[in-house]
Amino acid sequence: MTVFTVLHDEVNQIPVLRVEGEIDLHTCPALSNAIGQVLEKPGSHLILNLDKVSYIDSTGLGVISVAARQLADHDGKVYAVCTQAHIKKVFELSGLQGKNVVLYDSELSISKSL
Amino acid sequence: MTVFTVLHDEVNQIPVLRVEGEIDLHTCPALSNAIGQVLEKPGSHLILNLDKVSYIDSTGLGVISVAARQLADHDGKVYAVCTQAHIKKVFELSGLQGKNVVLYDSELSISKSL
Amino acid sequence: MMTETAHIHLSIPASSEFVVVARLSVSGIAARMNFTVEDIEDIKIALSEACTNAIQHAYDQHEGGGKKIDIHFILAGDKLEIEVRDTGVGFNPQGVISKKQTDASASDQFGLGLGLTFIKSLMDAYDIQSELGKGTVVKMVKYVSQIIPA
Amino acid sequence: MMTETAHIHLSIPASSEFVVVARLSVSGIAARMNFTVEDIEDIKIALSEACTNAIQHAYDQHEGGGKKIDIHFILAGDKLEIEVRDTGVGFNPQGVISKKQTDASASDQFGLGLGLTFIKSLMDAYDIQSELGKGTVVKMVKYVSQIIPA
Ligand SMILES: Nc1ncnc2c1ncn2[C@@H]1O[C@H](COP(=O)(O)OP(=O)(O)O)[C@@H](O)[C@H]1O
Ligand SMILES: Nc1ncnc2c1ncn2[C@@H]1O[C@H](COP(=O)(O)OP(=O)(O)O)[C@@H](O)[C@H]1O
Repeated sequence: MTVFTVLHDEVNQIPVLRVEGEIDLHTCPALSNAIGQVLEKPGSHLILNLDKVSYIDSTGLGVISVAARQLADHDGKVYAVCTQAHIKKVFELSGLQGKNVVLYDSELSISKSL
Repeated sequence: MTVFTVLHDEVNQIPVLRVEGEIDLHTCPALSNAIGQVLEKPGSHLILNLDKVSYIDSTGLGVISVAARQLADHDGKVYAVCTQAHIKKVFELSGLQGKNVVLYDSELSISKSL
Repeated sequence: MMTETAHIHLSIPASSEFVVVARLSVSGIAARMNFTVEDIEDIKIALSEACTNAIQHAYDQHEGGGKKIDIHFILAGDKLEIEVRDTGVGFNPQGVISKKQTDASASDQFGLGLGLTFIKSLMDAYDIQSELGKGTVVKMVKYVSQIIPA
Repeated sequence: MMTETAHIHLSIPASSEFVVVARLSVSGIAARMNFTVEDIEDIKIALSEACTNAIQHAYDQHEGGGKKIDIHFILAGDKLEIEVRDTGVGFNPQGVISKKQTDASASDQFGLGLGLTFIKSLMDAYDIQSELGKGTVVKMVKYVSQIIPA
């Protein structure tokens, strides 16, 4: 069990949150807070690097979906970085993917696509 | 939880067993068997690489102690490789270390010392 | 390896900090049953969802301590059965879908109404018994996949 | 974070394959209590030793199924208390040391007589209550270390 951390950065003026640990009912308030702080500043997109997230369930997707809805008001999207199959699977099952949440394999591939 | 494996090799004519996983009551019979097979062949020492062992308790030390006693009959010793503090600590607590069980930081440092 | 049925019981307080304990326990159990890494992840999520529901929905949050979640694991050959029991408010499982469709966006709690959906998709079978005022039992079953030789 | 006392209960069959489940559970519990990584390893070993003893010594191996180990975790602030209960043969804890000195080499079971020694060295306190024919309760306590500012 690793400690849960969210680090805030910025790449090409897009805010980046790098999350590490397990996202569940207990840790998602911290994720939600971190996202809330970032979204206070005007801006259109959010990069959520989940590459070091070892676990996520519906509670984490709930938080991400709320963020995506907020961003959608300004035509923004959540760009989520995740390469691990079991994390991707949860996004696929949720139906969240596609709409306002787009999955990428790396932060670099996001920069290239923008 | 990783699967428990014991791989058999030989370095400078000394048999080497590389162990991976957790050594507890459930897995120590497999370790004991592997050691038994190696000790069937005459020879004086045994290298036990425990660098990828994430857990060991008294059951594992029991197996190693039995091996050390068998080897002692032919002036042989168990050379155990372990760098992880929590594994070393168990050896220290057991009092096994020193006598016929010697701890090393790497297989290379054993080769150099012989 | 496991021929007889084995029974493991875990009881945790209905509090978010202990969902991880359920998850760790079941990962050990499932690994011992030789579930694949992927199946183990599925089972961890399904069990967490059931615990999360018990914590968020079953127990009135203002009523203080003493609320617990009882988890029973029944290991029968290649079948893992998990029962998650709470003694909370209970609900009508049949009513959930329609209710969700109307007020999904109004929720300020974490969760998309995805919890039960995840349990359903990730496990091989599931069943909910719930009684208003008495509590809820979520049963779920997963079978160790047969490895098909290439 | 944890002000009230929390109680977690785990019951496993007295069989070697489930010791890992106890270990995983306690690692989650101890991590939540903010024990250091080193302390968590100590606790895992101590709990495993108590379970191993119940499996190897408490229950006559020829008597078949139904034997279980009950583990109670009591989380009280910075204090973790673990109780490991079996309903096996029981023993005289005072007699162990002298007995061990005479027949230690005769044992063909895994173990050096180190189990109880490890529990004693790795935990902050421990106590054994045992009754012949009734069973054994091993209690052990570990405190979260106070971090001394540099
Ligand atoms: N253990 C439970 N006790 C009471 N109500 C429950 C329980 N589990 C689920 N429910 C009800 O079913 C609904 C759907 O649950 P779920 O699919 O997990 O989505 P969510 O938790 O996001 O609302 C919940 O909103 C709740 O009304
Ligand atoms: N739960 C138990 N039930 C019955 N006897 C026990 C139990 N725990 C310990 N003992 C007795 O105490 C002795 C010492 O235990 P321990 O220090 O763990 O060493 P070992 O398990 O290697 O013998 C055991 O050999 C056994 O006789």
